[in-house]
Amino acid sequence: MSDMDFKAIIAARAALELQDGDIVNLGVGIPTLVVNYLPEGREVFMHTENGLLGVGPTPAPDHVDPDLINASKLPVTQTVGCSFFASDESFAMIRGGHIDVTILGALQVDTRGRVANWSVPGKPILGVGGAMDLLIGAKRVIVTMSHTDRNGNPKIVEECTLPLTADRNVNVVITDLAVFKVEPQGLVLTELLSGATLDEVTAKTGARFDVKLVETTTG
Amino acid sequence: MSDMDFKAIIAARAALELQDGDIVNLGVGIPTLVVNYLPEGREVFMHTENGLLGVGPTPAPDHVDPDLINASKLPVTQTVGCSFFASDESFAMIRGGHIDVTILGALQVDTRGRVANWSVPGKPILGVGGAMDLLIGAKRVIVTMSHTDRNGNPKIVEECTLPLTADRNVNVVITDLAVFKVEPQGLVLTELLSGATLDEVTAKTGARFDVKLVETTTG
Amino acid sequence: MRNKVVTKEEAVSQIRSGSAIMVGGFGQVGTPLLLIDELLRQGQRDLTIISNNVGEPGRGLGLLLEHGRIRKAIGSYFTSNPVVGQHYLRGEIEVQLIPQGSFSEAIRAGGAGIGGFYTRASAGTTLAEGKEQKVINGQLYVLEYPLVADVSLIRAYRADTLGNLTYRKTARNFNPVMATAGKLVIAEVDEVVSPGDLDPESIVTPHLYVDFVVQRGMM
Amino acid sequence: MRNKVVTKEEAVSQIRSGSAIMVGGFGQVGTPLLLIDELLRQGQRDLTIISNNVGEPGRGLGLLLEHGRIRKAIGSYFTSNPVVGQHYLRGEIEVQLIPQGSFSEAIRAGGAGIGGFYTRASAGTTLAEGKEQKVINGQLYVLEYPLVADVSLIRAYRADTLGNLTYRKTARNFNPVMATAGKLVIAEVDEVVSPGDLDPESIVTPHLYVDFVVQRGMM
Repeated sequence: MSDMDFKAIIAARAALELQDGDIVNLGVGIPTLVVNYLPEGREVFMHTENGLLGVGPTPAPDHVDPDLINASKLPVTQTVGCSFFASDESFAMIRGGHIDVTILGALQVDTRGRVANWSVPGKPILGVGGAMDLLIGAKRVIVTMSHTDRNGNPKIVEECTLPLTADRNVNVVITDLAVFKVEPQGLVLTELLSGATLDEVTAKTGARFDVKLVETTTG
Repeated sequence: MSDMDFKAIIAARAALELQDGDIVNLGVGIPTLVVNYLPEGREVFMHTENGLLGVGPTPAPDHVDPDLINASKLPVTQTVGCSFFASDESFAMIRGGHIDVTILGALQVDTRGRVANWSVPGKPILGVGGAMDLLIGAKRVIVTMSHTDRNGNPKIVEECTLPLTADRNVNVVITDLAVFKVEPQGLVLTELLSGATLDEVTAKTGARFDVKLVETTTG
Repeated sequence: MRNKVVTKEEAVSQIRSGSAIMVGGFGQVGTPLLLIDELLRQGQRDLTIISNNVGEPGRGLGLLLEHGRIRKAIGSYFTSNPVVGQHYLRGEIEVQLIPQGSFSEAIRAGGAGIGGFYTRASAGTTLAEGKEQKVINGQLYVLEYPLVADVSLIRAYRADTLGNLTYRKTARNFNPVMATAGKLVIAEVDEVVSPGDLDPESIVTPHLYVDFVVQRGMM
Repeated sequence: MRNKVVTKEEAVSQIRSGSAIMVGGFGQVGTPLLLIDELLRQGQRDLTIISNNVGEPGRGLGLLLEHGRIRKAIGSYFTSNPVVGQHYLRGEIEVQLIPQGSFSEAIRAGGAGIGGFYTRASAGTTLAEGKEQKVINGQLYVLEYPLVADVSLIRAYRADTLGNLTYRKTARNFNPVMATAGKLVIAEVDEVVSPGDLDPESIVTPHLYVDFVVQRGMM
């Protein structure tokens, strides 16, 4: 499976989590691809923490406005009915619970559904960005990530070895192999993606999880 | 001396405290009269806590805009270069030290220059408004009030019997009889107004004060 | 595209007895009088009203008070309606008084996910009694907690059908900040326009804060 | 009428070595590049920079960094400029990292006279170590203190000669809030207009926050 394939699978599945009318904040990486997989007719409103509600698709190269970027610092467009605001107001929206869903990448997820995604081992900590605010503020948090790291090691682990981003658990974890819902008791495997088997997912997951498989919707 | 006269004397003297370019917030009562006595050519910007920087004079009755009032809930106009903002932003300006001068009325002033102006004895406390925020936030606070109450009792007292509005002292106290600057050691009488004598002011003042008279500029 | 415009009957029917309701306006300027009248008509009672003032005798929130619908009022200046004092002295209404700047900031905190904030306003005064105080950089601060509501009734000028809002002059006052702090937000507006008709740079309340829009002058 | 428009040389000459300087912008969007270049030219050093990012290699604040002018950086995301990491590892720059929402809120607090505020962001994480934490309504919050600066360098779109400002699209970001928290505020703008030319309902930064306006493209 190519790198693009696995990202597409994750993004397509994540798109199904978005409900009509949702206010959505997308993190860097795979999350930015989610907009490409929205079901026909589903209207969601994209928020970016640098101050825009109503982020539109990537512009053609000759239509780039240098003053119009998303939180990944990539050029975007604005939708009809959008609004601009300052960073402090944007984070007031985030912390205040006005964002319905945020989709974020992660380096590790623990058995309780808590994530580590801001600090890389062995490197000085020089960036945190808005991840901590999004994690504590968004009504629902969806994590999208590859099931294992580039060395094949599980990213879903009993306890994160990297520092946690928040003490709050996320709601859904979507990888190229599986979907986990986070219930009060911890991770629950609900779907297998990409033709993965339960044995394969179990082997590649470093944390306990319950299994309550429902019908797979993609992959 | 008529009621109007004494108010005019106080307002005229208070107007001299305003410097060119000052951002000024005027409280209810005598302070609202200060604008009528600004020296020719002195440009000040009037702020009102209900959300306008650039309050203009009272409109003619047939030019009243029902959506345009000051903090005393009286109709006003807007000046060229004004801006509107919400109450939380307006008080951010006040608390944050962005108002150069506020002119407020008071019920009592103590020997250290602290004021009581929000709670009337024997009545339930049902209003505080923005006085506490203005007192702690404005760079300079000027108090304008009659020298004595309607029974002839001093309003400048050793210790306020009414609850204080803030633990901060004000900068200048202007009455119909005198001007006091508030120095670290306490009240300093700097001017006599309305032809008052030092003996008269001493008799009508209930607090210790130093005397460093300068040339009287009005009255 | 979603359309948040509904009738006043429909919007107000979402409010239950016993609710905490924020109501915008300074005096009667920027007060959602249509929504208040409908609330009076529908009969919800046992309300906690969070509003700077409680209307005037026979008008706005004053009507709700006179009909015994208000159990508690939280705000900064109730003195302007003498009926509040009468009800208070008869023990028919509970009153919580906060300096106007702390009041608007507490509402902002409620909408912005701030757990509490320190302000100099009221520090060292009787109004701060029973509140946590803290010395920061040698100055005394009071800890104020956020205000939130079940419902916010606000008054705006223009809305688009998505729920983006603009305001008019000093009718803005507490409305934008209250729009951030209610679980359900109903905006009474003069005019409804299409998405795109409001300048994205000039929208004061982005649509994510607003649940229903009620147009004045519509049946 | 007062006119705050000056040359970049005049404005930047007010800045002393050793100053704490807030600099607007997210990435390079909304960054006052002209003012930064002039600061580089004039040679002020030993600066504390309060900015979300520290530019890019060879551009914006990155230039100041490479020339050894920055002693300390306070912000949320320095990872985008690898030069920050090099200087940090060589001990040439001190770094203080804050979640982006807490960063923008701390600046707002600085401008709004708030002594400190509680946020859930970073609570229970390693980034909160050494900070005061408090349980409010059963949830863990971190106490963050305000950020203020000697100077704020901001980038706006239009200014009038009084200093009222508007912004353009996502170039707004941290600029309006930083305009509230600097003792001296210098705005770099595309266009200067007369008072009254900006809609009073759409002014984002009222003139009381602004000391100098520098127009791009002027000598």
